[in-house]
Amino acid sequence: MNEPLLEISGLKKYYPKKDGLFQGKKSWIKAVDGMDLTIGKGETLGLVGESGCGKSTTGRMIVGLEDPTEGTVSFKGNDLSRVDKRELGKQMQMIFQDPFSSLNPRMKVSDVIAEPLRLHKDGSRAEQQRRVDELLERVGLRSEHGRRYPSEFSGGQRQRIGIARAIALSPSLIVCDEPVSALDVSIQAQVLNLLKDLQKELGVSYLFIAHGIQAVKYISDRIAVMYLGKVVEVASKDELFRNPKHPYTESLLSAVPRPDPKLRGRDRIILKGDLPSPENPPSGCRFHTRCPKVMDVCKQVEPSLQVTRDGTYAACHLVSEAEMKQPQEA
Amino acid sequence: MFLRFLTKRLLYVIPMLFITTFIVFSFILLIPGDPALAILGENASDENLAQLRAQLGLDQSLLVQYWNWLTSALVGDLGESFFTGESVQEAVFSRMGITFQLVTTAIVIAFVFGTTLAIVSMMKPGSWIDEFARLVSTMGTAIPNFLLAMLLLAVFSLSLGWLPATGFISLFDDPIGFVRSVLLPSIALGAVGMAQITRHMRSALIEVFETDYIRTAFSKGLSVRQTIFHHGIRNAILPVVTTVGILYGNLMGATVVVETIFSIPGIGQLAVDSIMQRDFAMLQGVVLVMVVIIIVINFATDIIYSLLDPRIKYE
Amino acid sequence: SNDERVGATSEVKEHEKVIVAYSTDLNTFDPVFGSAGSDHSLLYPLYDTLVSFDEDLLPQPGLAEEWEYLNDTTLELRLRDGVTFHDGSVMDGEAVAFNLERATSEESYISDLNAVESVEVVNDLTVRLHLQYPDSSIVLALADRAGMMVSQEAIEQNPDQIQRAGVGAGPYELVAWETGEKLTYRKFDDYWNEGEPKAEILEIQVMPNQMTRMNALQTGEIDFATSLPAGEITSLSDEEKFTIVEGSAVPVNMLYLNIASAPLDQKAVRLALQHGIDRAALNEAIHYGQGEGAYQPFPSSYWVYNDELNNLYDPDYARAVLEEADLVGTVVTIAHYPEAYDERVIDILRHQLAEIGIVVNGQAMEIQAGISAYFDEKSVPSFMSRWTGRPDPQMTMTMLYHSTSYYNTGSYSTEEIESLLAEAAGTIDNPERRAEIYDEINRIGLTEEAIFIPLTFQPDIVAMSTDVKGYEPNMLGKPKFQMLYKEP
Amino acid sequence: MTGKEMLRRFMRQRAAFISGIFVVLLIVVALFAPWLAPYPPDLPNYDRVMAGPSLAHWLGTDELGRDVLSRLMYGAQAGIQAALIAIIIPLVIGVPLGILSGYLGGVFDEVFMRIVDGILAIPAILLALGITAALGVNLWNAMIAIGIVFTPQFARLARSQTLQIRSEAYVYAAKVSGAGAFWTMGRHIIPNISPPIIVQSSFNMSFAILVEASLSFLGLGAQSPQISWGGMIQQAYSLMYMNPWLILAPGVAIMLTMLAGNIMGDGLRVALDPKLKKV
Amino acid sequence: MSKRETLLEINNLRAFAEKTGEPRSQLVNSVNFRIDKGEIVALVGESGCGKSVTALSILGLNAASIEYESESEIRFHDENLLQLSDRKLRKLRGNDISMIFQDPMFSLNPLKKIGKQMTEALLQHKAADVRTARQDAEKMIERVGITDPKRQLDNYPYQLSGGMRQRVMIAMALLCKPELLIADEPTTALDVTIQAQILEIMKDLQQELDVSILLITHDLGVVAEMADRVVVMYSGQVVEEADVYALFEQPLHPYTNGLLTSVPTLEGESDERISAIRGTVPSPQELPKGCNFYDRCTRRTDRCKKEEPLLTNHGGRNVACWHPVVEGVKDDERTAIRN
Ligand SMILES: Nc1ncnc2c1ncn2[C@@H]1O[C@H](COP(=O)(O)OP(=O)(O)OP(=O)(O)O)[C@@H](O)[C@H]1O
Ligand SMILES: Nc1ncnc2c1ncn2[C@@H]1O[C@H](COP(=O)(O)OP(=O)(O)OP(=O)(O)O)[C@@H](O)[C@H]1O
Ligand SMILES: [Mg+2]
Ligand SMILES: [Mg+2]
Repeated sequence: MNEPLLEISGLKKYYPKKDGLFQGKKSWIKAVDGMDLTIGKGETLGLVGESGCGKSTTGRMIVGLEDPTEGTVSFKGNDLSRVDKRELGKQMQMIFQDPFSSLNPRMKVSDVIAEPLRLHKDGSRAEQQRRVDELLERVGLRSEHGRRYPSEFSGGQRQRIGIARAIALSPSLIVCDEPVSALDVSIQAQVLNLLKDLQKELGVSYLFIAHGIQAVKYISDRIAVMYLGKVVEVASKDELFRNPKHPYTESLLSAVPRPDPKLRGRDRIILKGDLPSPENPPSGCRFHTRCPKVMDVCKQVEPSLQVTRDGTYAACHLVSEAEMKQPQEA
Repeated sequence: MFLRFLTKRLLYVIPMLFITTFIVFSFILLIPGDPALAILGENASDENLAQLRAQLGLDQSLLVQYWNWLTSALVGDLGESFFTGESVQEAVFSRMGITFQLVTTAIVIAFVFGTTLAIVSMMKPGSWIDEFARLVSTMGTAIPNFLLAMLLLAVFSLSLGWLPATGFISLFDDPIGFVRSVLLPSIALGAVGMAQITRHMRSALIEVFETDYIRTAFSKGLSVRQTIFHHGIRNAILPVVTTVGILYGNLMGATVVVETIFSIPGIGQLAVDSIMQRDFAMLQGVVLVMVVIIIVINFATDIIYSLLDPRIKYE
Repeated sequence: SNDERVGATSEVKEHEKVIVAYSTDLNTFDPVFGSAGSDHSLLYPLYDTLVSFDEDLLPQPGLAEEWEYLNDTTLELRLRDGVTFHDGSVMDGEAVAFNLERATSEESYISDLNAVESVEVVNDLTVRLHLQYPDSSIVLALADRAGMMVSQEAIEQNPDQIQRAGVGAGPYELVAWETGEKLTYRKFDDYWNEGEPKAEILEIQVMPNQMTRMNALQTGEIDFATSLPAGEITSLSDEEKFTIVEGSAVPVNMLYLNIASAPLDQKAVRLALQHGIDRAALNEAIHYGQGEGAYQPFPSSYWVYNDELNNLYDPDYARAVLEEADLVGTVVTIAHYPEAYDERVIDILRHQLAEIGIVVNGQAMEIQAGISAYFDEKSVPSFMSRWTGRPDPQMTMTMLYHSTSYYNTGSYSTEEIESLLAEAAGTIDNPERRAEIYDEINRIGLTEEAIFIPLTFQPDIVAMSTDVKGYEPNMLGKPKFQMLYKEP
Repeated sequence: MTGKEMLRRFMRQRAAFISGIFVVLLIVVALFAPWLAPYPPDLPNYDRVMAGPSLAHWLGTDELGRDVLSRLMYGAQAGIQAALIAIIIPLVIGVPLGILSGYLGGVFDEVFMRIVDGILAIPAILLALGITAALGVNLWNAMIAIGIVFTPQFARLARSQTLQIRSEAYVYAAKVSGAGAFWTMGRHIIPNISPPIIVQSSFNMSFAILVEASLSFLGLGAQSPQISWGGMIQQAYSLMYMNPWLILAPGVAIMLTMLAGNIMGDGLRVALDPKLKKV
Repeated sequence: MSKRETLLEINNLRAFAEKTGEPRSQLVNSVNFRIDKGEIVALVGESGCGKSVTALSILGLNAASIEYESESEIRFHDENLLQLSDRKLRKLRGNDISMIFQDPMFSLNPLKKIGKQMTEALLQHKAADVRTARQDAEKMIERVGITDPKRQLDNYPYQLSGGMRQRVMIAMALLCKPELLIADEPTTALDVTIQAQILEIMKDLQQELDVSILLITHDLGVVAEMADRVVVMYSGQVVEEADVYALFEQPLHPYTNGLLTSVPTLEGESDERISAIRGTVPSPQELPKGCNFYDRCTRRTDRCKKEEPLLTNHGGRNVACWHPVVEGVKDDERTAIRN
């Protein structure tokens, strides 16, 4: 990995549970509960995990839509809590999951795309218009599409518009929050290819959030696996798929249905039970309630994220036993 | 759990009562016309006026007046009418009793007919009754209650002589007389409500019928009727409960007109009279009691809602 | 409690109960407080007055069987024997003196007895009123609030109680007062006048809206309705179920003028108003001819009516006066009540006065707002309202013309008028002379000064179901419901 | 969605379209009443009092012999102007406050909503009655009163809509690009909360006419020489025995207008709702 | 493969919706396939291609605005379900054929206890009394892996997680031991780990109860894990039908082929570009004259533009294409399956 662009350390986000006037103690939804991550320049970091484990919250904190309860996000070495939020837009952008609610239905497509340019007074009106046309073409639409309204486009096209908006200011990081989950398979591939092409061209980094593991694998360089507000494993994608260290990663991969009937008989790990609530996560290792390899220690002691011999990180007592090596990355 | 929910809701009501009564108090002072002068008439000399104003507490500042009113109101004393000297709480409560019976009857009529109409129209889409339900729900909101009141009065009292044209008999004194006296005014009052309820119930039913759980019910082999009764009504009635809560407030206001036409000595008439007469003590009491009733009704709808919908937990 | 007593009244047979619909409620049963002219009809059943009056508003014996002026300033009353109040206490000289002193006290709202200096109890049945100055209206003033006798015992026990439940010596006792709704009276068994009243129960329902009164009568919910709308009533007159009685009474619809304020400080404008309004046409349009146009504050059947003052309408003159003063186009703002009737009048006035060059600007105000604005704040120059009338014409004349009167908002009068008023006050025993003096005052006050603008006398229309008997209209326009009864 | 598109969707609903035409006609009649009305509306004619419909007077004459049709036309003028006032006040006062309250949240929102709830607990007609009494009796004041009464309703609607729009992804997108409160409110929130507010306005305009009629009926609305339908009903009611038909013309006018307003509101709701049309 | 008894046969199903003032939209246009006894048939295709309309038409649950062409036929036990009276259909629903829906969040009535909802079908069809019905329900939800069934039956849906609700739905659908279970995207809304649980349960129960399943999905992974046979739909039409092994081995229709290649695999080299299908699905209001896939197809010719390819037998499999990925059968040898 080359030099880090974004570094997250000890990031937490607790949401207060909406509650009455005189509750003895306030309860919290621990959406994100101590995250450490880095994203390198021009790199794509995939972030996977089950629904509600805090992926979107992490993404929102990175782009400044949400203030962390604790911890820091630093971008190019600057602590974001000290940076002017307005300026951040030039550096970081976001692509959203729902292609329907992410475009203002009452704005023309060209206005949607030009919005970041206008906000930052980037160029004259005419220059902005030219840039919009360019962007439209870049994402595979035609410049006359700019005169239409979002409702006239299909989901895939809308997602392209969202992408055009995100790259308008040539940011160095784009947080993609499940950009293809709502799309049909055939369209997913188009969008993924587009994202990949853009990265090659612009050198932009992605934080690619998804729960569809195939797509993550396709687009990412490294992948972080989250469980209940915490990262349990970070590894390069090849390593992750070849040799998952954390039992959760292992079961996650094994649960993915494979489009090949010949693989039917393979051994699969089927997890029992549901994801516990982020309101009161289990003690010790959060995964211990569902872990097929659970040990006594898991119920009491929370494992920390440790680097393993092959350079990947995992938070599991089994790994610590095997590796006995301290993490270097914060 | 439930107790805490109750106390929480009640605590929410308190600031609202303060605000509302204070708003009313401030408004009242904006109303031109001096009650002291109105009472004294030609006998108004400066000394008399000053004396009467002091007696009525009108010579003090708004805040002091409000404070005085509030402290007595808190111990259940709403003062006395400027004009007749009768106790405000007695007057207001007896009038409220009448209006409450009237409005409740109107609501019951509106609710029973409105929901029935909606349900029947849902069971037989496209039938004449469905068309009728549609007609009712659009026409009903368009006919002003006083016009309807005049029409009903002209037909059923004056021409046919079936029902009395004026007055009110309490349910507790004479149930049959009550029905006779309350029928026309409550229909005049409730027509809008019936239209609204039909409309809301109908669209709620339609909406509910598009949900997966209704499809699930059908897929189990339930008939339309069974589906409506076992799955549709309870879900569709939830928004209607809210409508009923709002209706109570609206109808309470509408009595202002309908009571005048039918000469029913209810709170609406009292409200108009006390505004016209500048009987501020009475007006304040009237508004307070109306607001309290409306808040209590809203409170009750909340509770009914939470009883109907298990998802609302009292937390 | 009230409820029990109300309950008891329901056992009374149908024909022993008379139900009346009346337009307003009262504020208090204490006659010395309260000021509304509409209260009397609700007070009469409870309180007999010292003096009564006949249908022509001439004094008749009441609780005082006879009276006599011992001199210009001493009036002696001889009381009826054997009269008791509802609470059993005796109605005697002491009681009369107590009541009259109370009526003239500081706190009392009554001003009719201002002339009274002291009250002397000669014996149980004789009382003397000593006056500061002669006042020809005193006798009939005793037919008004001032003459309503309240039980001294009751007042002394609890003066506040009287406000809500009066105790008098009248034919009826109060059973219940449901404010704004109805008043229930029951026959007083020890009433001095044997055989009266004839009905057991008198119930007066408050129905402010004239249409409601019509409706209730039509459906038989009430037996008797007052102040019904002219015109509308014709639709009931065909039916045999109803008796309709039309009378004329002293209350007069008029424009009060604040002569101290512009533009009414211009005599030309006032005269133009006075002569520019065709009362006959007005009466025709709003009363369908059933009332009477007013060019003076007295209706034609009243004993002080002046035959000569019967038509001031002269549009040419009105216009000429305005033109001469260069006031054509003057805007006159008239406050009025926000009621259909009043608006109709204003509409007609607007048209009539437009002809002569006056622009009418109607300004609707609810009753209390209008009274405040005109009489107290004096923020509107003119007010269309009704003079409710008084038993004695002297009271009316003084209140409308005297510069110190509350009703003369601009405090404007002439010396001549005021000296004539004083002379009339002193003319105790000569009604013809009094009438002449009033003629003169009206001539000056209306045709030369235009101190106020009388408009119309509304017809006093009541209707009752045919089995109701005993109704006698009076010119005061305040019916005495105690005389009503039903034939079994 | 373009304006043209909305118009097309509106016109496709037949009832709404007819209602729309009715309202437009009403506005035309109101605007051109001085030219269209066959008689001056307040010209009395004592020779033709309460006459039935005839060629000269299509809808007959009233108790002072005035032409009912002409009065109806002028009444439309008052009705439309007045309904506008009753809507403009909440649009100018209530909506911005509601948007701010929803957007800013926090203490301001709490306090503001408590006040709004407090006012909403007072029955609308009663409040209007009180305000009219305070301002003085005439049509404009009645309408201002109605406008004030509507204000908290609109504030509440604007607030709840703002809360909804505030958490739409496109607002987040703008925020990510550095949009401030002004930008967000101006470009995203206001355009998107407008449709429900337009719909509500349509309903409230017809409701305003009803409230005005109620106030006039109680004597607190239009006063001569102002002509309003409510005022005409008030006059006609006092002549119900002599000529019950006088109530009919203004009564039917009010009913039709309210009906049109309501149906139009429904039509607008369908036409302006982007959710009802995907792709 | 032994020939099994046919349970359900859909012949030439054509459904359309018409709204006044709007062009008629052809939602489903020539759908043909069958389901054998004890078989899992997967119906795949992109969103909006008509999978749900097809499925709902089996039970007559489509919206009233949707109509069928007269020649359409759904045969079940020698009866055309499309012609069946409402009463007879009701007897079938939940008893012989039951259905579960995509979103377990919304498929259960939020205001009714689980137990009540579960026993409804039993009480409706099996003349059971409430107690035995409840016992049956308890047994069944225990079978789908819910612990403490007694308590769960007294819970409201909101008290259950998504996975639990879908289990309840499955238990509910199987309670009357139907012959056919229609599962419309039963796992799409669930997380992978939960999806794996649910699919496993479905498979176990299917074997145990010998029920046929029509499994609707757009996830080819799920198809490969579950199905015996696959029916591929595109824009209202069945474009290919084949045994699951054969289909994944060698898809014949260019669309099926595109679908398979546009999913990045977990095996294999990860840096290769995925080959996406270009363009988008045509809208049901403006279908082209010839092949619906024409615009997006890499193998298209003029013929495809003019003539609509029908579903034809192609070496033992059915495909609707003029130029299948594997050629070798001459045109005249094709036999039209149905038209
Ligand atoms: N604004 C909020 N207020 C309260 N709780 C929130 C808020 N946003 C998220 N949460 C909670 O925080 C937890 C994590 O949410 P988040 O959206 O980050 O999950 P996610 O991993 O993105 O899930 P998904 O895959 O469903 O998008 C969830 O339990 C969610 O309910
Ligand atoms: N009641 C209806 N009226 C009109 N069109 C409808 C109706 N129901 C569905 N459609 C349309 O029919 C087409 C097929 O819908 P269907 O629900 O069968 O798709 P699907 O394949 O199940 O898609 P998904 O994967 O999104 O569930 C879609 O274009 C849809 O918009
Ligand atoms: Mg998320
Ligand atoms: Mg579907």
